[in-house]
Amino acid sequence: MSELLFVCLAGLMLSLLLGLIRVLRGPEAGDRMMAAQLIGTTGVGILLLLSLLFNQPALSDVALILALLAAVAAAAFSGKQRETSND
Amino acid sequence: MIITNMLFIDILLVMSILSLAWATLTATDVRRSVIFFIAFGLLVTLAWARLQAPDVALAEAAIGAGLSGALLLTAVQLRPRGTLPSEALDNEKQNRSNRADLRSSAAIRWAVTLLCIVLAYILIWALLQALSSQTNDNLAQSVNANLANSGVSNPVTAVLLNFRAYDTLLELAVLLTAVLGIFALSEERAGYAPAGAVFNGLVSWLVPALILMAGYLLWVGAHAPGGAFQAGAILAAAGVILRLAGKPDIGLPVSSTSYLNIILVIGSGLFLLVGLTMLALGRPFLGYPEAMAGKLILFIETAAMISIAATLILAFIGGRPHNREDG
Amino acid sequence: MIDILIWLVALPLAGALAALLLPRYATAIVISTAIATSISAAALLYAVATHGVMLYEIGGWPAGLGIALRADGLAALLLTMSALVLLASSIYAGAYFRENLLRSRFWPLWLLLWTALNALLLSGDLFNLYVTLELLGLSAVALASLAGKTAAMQAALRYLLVGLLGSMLFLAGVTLIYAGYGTLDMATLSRVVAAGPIAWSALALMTVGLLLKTALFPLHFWLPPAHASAPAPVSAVLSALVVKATFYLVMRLWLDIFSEVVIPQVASLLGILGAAAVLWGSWQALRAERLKLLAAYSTVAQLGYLFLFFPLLQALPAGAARDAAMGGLVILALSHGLAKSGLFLAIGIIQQRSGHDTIRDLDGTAQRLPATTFAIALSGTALIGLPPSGAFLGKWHLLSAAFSAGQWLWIIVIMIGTLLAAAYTFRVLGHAFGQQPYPRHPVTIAIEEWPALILTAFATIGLGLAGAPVWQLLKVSL
Amino acid sequence: MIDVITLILMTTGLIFFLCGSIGLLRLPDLYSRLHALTKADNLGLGLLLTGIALYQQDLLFALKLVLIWLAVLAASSASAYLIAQYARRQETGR
Amino acid sequence: MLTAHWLYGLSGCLIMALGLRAVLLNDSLLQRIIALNVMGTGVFMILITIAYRGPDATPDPIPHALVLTGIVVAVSATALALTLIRRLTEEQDSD
Repeated sequence: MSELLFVCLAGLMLSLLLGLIRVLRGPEAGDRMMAAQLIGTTGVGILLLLSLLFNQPALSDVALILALLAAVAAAAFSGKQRETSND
Repeated sequence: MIITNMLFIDILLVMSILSLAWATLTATDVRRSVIFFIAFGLLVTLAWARLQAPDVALAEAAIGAGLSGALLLTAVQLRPRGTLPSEALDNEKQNRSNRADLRSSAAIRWAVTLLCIVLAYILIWALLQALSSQTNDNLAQSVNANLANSGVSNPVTAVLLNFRAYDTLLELAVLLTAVLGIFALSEERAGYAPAGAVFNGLVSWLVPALILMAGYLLWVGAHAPGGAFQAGAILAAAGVILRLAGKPDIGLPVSSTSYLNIILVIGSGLFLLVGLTMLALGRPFLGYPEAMAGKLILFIETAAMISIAATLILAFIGGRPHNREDG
Repeated sequence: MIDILIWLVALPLAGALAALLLPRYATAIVISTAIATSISAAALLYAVATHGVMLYEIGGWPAGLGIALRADGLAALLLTMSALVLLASSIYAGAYFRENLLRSRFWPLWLLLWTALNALLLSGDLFNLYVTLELLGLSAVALASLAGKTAAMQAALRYLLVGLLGSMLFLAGVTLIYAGYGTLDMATLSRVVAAGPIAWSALALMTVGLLLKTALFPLHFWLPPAHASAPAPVSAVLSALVVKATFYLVMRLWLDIFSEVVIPQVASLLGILGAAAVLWGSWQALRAERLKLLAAYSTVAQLGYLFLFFPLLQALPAGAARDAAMGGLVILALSHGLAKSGLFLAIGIIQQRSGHDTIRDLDGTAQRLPATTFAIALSGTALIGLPPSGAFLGKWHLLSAAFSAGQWLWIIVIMIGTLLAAAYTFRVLGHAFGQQPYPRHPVTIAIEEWPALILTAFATIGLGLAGAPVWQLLKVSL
Repeated sequence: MIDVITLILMTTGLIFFLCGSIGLLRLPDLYSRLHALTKADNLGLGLLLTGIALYQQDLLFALKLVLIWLAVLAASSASAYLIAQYARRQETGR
Repeated sequence: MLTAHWLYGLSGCLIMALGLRAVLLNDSLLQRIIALNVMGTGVFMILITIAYRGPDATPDPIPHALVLTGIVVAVSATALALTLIRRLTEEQDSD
């Protein structure tokens, strides 16, 4: 059964690699950011599989954190600052 | 079987990490470099998880995905795209030769490259030597042998808050120094425009969830991966999100400098106080009595978490908060 | 008694926190902390002299598992010198920062810097040293940028980058040590370290990192702008203590922990770089148009002298001659620390009174600020190395070590460096005593003039007399 | 039986993931990529997590997985929206 | 010595060296800060690698603790550096 986990892990790594190509190629900053987002989602899956494989429950906490914080980078990326700070 | 399978995954992971590192370092556009760096952080988190370092993976996920990404992204947003704060800034008289020109000259580039090859070579040379010799496990064993007396059962927490607690105390002082330096330099950056409905909807449940998560990590740190740093970074991420959503209230008493200072100082202050109390009780500095160690560590960690979170939020804000009551 | 080691770190840290929490009483808190820490430093010096090396295992954990603080004669001497400089500069800074707001920002960072210095000098653990290096670097950068001018911030940023790069290289070395020897405790390491790739690579990485922070030629490029644009008390501490702290670590590594591993040719390389620093730094100091820049370049040169000792100590066999050279090195370092901090404080006064520090326009300073001019003269005595200053003793032993090791090259360098130092000192004094009518109102010595005077007096007279005790203390070593 | 279901769930999830990534590479413009990616990935992750839950058969762990999935769902839709908004702002030059 | 030691140890060394090159050669201050962080990650990777003892053995906790400390220190330094850069940029703009 652990073979299945390995196959999934390898598949997710491949998916991550494809996402990586988009991160590197762009062309727009938005494309890169979105692909980075994909890496995060794939990373969540990979972490959960690793957590089963190594019998390391804490890795699911890492996955949870990645999931919770997934939007922060996108928000910071697209956030617009006010013109002045005193309004 | 397991080994060969893992090898395949290891190779893919390492190659992705290296290619992202290369891309981060050679990108011609700073914003691109920052996005690469964020992706790099994600992959490195996976590497830490794979190398059985869940504590570090937690911290990297919390700080990398939440804080340093946001910090760097807002730093590039300073100016219109393309232009970047460059070395053109420093053109003082002693440096008559233009440093940017200096750097782009082929000879210098080759010399630096050569230097870096030498660095890589000596690192690898020594590391291979070290790894191929008998692993020296004395210290890890002595951590394990003393773990029962440390008050916690997670060895990393035991090292951070008991065996090497002094490092952690000084590290809190480093955080404090950084935030005081930031305060001395600047007032806070301009805030963000209020978020739209979609982001607001996310924020309304994400922030409580992050606070719960921080509490969980703080508590679980005694016996499983987690602890004050991870929890503090998560709390800080909650503050960052509130800030990004354009909320006026980011969970810090920004209207009162003295309350703010108390929050910044509480981590290192209580840590130091506990250490000195031990001294007054005739024990060594930071030498907790065995029966109390667990409680004291949780106490110190709670205070440290608050200071760490406040420091990181203020670092993101980028300076002393305005007194909001004055307008 | 042994608790004194921990108090030396805890007191300034507690003071920093208190000064932050109670800004209204910050000045009083800082001055009393400064006095208490200085008394502790003196007590440490006394304790080391009477009881020998002191060891404190934090948390009661054995060194290795836990972190140990250690103090020997060298550490105690440097710590006491730091305390003296910092105490004097604290008193000075109270008058220097007139604006309350600026002062309340300054004090906590100031004490954090002191914490870092003491923690660094006492630390017995390699990774702990990395943390103290970062604490020292960040607090120094924050203080250096406090003036808020563009030039100061530019210099501070470069200072920060260099400092971070230096600590990163240091950390890489520490990592290799842990990989190879499984320990971070310096005393344990010095027992088990053996010549080979691990030790050499680690030593090389840590040394380069530290040299970057110590600003040894040609890695000195960041120092003059950073030291010249910081507020005067900060410049004093940066030039006198902060670079000296990293130099102390180089000494520890080369002459103590790794002394069996060091390759003599590389020690000669350090000497050659030191010689280049002496010549280049002195020449630039002579050419400098501003007093602060002169003082900063003179620091580059003076650090060079300290590195001249490395090949000599390497060549001399253990014995009286080597001990004497070692004593010369330490006394030269102490003397420079006191003299240079005094010089920067004095320059600060001139800058505040006349609004500039351009050397050409110093005419009449001697009449208006006689005490400060006298302090500059005293400081110059120590920088040149005239008797009875401590630097004279130091240079004397440097010369005799060079004679007995038969390394003639250094003697020429020392001669030229001394002549150049004399030239730049007299250039300043010449302008300061330039023709200018005497002021009508009577000249008094202001409170902020005393610290510089006391520091430079210590450098010239105090250390000149302290030769024998210094040698005695240095025998107490790890 | 459960093994078979797990197998099917995980592999289907994996296929969705790969489809999403291929879509990310092949689709012509940012908006269609955003669309494809968020749909495929969230579905893929959902299936994968269900498979993992069945594999582990631990209620608390399964709850955590649900939480993770919900978080990813919310975050990815929000960030897709934010990125699209940003891209539109860039295009309109604001 | 495990295969993972080879792979990750060498990558750590390479990342550190590449980072150093970028710190020294890059023109943009911000990118040099990022490069310093990348360099730090390289060192951390070496530390985590030497802590690794194989899939079934407990790793050495000390390097993990050191890396945690290192990460927090790196973030503090980065934050200070970014504030300095921002202030300088503002000054440059107002000129």
